[in-house]
Amino acid sequence: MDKNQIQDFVAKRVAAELKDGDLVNLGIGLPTRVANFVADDINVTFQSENGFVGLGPAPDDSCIDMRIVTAGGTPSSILPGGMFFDSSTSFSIIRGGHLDMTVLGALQVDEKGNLANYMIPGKMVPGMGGAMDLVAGAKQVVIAMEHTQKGNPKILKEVNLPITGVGVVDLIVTEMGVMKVTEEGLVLTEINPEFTVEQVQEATEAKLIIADDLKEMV
Amino acid sequence: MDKNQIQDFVAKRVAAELKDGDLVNLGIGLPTRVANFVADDINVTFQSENGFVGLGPAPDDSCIDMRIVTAGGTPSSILPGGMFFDSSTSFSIIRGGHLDMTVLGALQVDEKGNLANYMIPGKMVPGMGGAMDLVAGAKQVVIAMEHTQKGNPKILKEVNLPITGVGVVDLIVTEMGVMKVTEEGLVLTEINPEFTVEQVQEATEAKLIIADDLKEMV
Amino acid sequence: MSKVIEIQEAIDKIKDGDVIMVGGFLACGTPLKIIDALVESGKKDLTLICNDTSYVDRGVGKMVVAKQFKKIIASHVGTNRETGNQMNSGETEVVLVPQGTLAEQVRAGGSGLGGVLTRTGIGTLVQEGKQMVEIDGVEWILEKPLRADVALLYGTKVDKSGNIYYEGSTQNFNILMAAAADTVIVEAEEIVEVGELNPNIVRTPGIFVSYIVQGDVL
Amino acid sequence: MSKVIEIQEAIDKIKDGDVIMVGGFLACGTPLKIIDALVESGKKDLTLICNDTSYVDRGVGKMVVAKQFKKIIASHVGTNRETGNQMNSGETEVVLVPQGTLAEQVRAGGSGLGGVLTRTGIGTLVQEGKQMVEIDGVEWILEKPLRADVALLYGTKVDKSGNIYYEGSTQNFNILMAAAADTVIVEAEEIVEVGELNPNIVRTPGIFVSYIVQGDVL
Repeated sequence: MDKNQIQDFVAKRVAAELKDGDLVNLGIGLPTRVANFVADDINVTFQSENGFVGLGPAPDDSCIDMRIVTAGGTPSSILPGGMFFDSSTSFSIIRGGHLDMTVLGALQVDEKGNLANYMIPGKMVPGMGGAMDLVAGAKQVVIAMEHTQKGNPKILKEVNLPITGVGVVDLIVTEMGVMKVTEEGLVLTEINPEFTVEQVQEATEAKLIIADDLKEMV
Repeated sequence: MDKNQIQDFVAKRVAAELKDGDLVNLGIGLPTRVANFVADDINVTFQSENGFVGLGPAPDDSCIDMRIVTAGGTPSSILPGGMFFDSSTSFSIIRGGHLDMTVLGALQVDEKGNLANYMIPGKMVPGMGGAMDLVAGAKQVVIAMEHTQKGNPKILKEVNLPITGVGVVDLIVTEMGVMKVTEEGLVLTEINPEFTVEQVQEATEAKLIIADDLKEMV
Repeated sequence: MSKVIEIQEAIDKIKDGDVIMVGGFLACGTPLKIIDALVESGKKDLTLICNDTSYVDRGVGKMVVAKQFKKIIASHVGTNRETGNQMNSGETEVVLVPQGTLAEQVRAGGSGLGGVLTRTGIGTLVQEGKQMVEIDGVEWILEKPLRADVALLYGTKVDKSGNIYYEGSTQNFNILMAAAADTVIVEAEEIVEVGELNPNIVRTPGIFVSYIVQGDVL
Repeated sequence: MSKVIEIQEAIDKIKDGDVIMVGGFLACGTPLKIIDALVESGKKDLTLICNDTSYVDRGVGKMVVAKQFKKIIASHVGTNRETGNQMNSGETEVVLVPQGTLAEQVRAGGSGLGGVLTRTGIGTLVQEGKQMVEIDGVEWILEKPLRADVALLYGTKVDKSGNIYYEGSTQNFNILMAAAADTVIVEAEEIVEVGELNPNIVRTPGIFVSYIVQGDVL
């Protein structure tokens, strides 16, 4: 799979976690693609932390409204039944436990569910934006990312970059498999048949617990 | 003066305190009448704590909108330039120091500027409504009331009913005079020429300091 | 997917002993039809969170007369003598809260905030028994968040997904309570199709609303 | 009484060393014309409070490039490499704040609240050096209110008394900042007469707004 295929593969698997009626916030990058794979028979609403629910697809060039953008700053649209609000309302929704799920990328994530995704000291300092509120408030936190970064594991025993949230991650989805954060550690519940369990473990610093009923990731 | 004349007399004097551009909240009862005496050459905006700025006069019976009421629950109107908001915005305005003045009634007020106006234990328990926020947040707190209650002083050395606010009152206006709350105590700055200083003092439990330049209240 | 239900279904969502929040300010912005049906239903031992207890013959005031509440949290009860009677006799527990504090407590309950830090009520009965927080040498009262089992709201125009547009001074507590209850039922003056409301003027997002009931036109 | 002024008059209200709040999210809902004039003006040693530092060639991002800030308080600076450079070199102090916390801090600053109690950032760098408050056994971070000398806001339609109506995702921080600064200047896409805006759809009350500048249409 090329990078594009990997991202779609991961996004599609994350989309399978969605349930009818869910309210979801997607981070920028890979997580944004999840919206493309929502099942036809369910109704999912996307929240955009810059100020609306009912995030629609990117508009055609001919009907761009500079007043309607995504949290990534790109032109967007609002679906029927959506509405606009201010930043305090937006984060009342996020912090107040009204989001069923947030899907975010990660620089590092560890077996205790700790997440690091907002800075590499002295190097990359984008800032946390809404991520710290999202992981603090969403009912379910799903990490959607490529399994490794330039061959180096991103799923660690313990994150060493500045933390975005302590013990907040529920599920990790990568092109290699699906991992659940549990009291006992990371449980590999699904595996991409292109890989062996050994290969996944090799690409993962944290020790994986293999689910008894390990399934194929499709 | 009959009761009605007294109330208008007091309200008119309070209105003379208003300045161009002021944002003001008027309590129910006597204070509400202040709106009737605003000078023609100034622009004063009235806030209604139930959810709008731009409080207008009571509408004719023919154009009552049950969706627009005063904080006293009576039909109202909104002036051009007004707007409606929710209770949190309303009290952000009040508590946040955006009100230039609030005019309230009192059960008791004392020489330290303490105010009691929301309950008589075991007897009358209306509740504080917005009054505690108003006295905590408004830049200027003016008490507009009849000087005595059934002949008994309401302006005391020390209030003995449950307090609405500690040291919050700036000015007291009654049909007998105008009293300013200062570090030294209550200063009578204006007197209704129908009364003597002795009569005002007799109707007041707190010791009045008579201003050097005591003026006639008109 | 329409959230519209019959009024009896709405009543069935409320159980004896529930904590209910009811929007409105002296019955303006109160879901009057639902409240009337609730009186009819005879539900009991309820806790009420509402700005006030209205009048004996209108809105939640009727429920006070019918003795359906074991506890009432409100900012003002003076327009309903029955509340005062039940309070003085000890029959009903009445907690009086400054209006701005009540608004913020409900907002905090819906926004994932730990509490409200206010100067309103300092030095009064309101402060008694409360945790105080000193910030840079200034004391603030900590007021805790409020939540409810069921919120009963009013809306002027409501689309079938629950988005609410308000007219006049009806927003008051409705907007805040929408986020602070497990089940949220809105009584609509007018129910419209999804997409009919301008997303720039909706004030309560449909994601907060569980059910919609057709109300009467005011 | 119109609050409309020329853009140069608006710039004259801002002094070197001022704390400024600027509305917008990645420049959507930012008063772009005022910011461009501010770059032109060469004002310096400013402190910026804004959701983000936009892009090098748009909105406040241009001011970062022009090195007009000695301190920046924002939730995200990753879209403007110049902010990161100045942060890493120590040239500009950059304080990264979770977006929801930033929104609440500004809201608290305008609402007379003592601070914000949030779980966002617990166990992260954000918590460092902050006062913690324990409530019923749970620890909360106390985040202090933010205020500014001048707030620079955007509005879609603004009446001459300063009432603001917003379209699209432009509300973001504009609504919150309007209450939290001593001087508030709004750049309007369209300026209308007082009375032309429906009072039910105005989101920022004109009472918060000091001056209005005519902006460009987006």
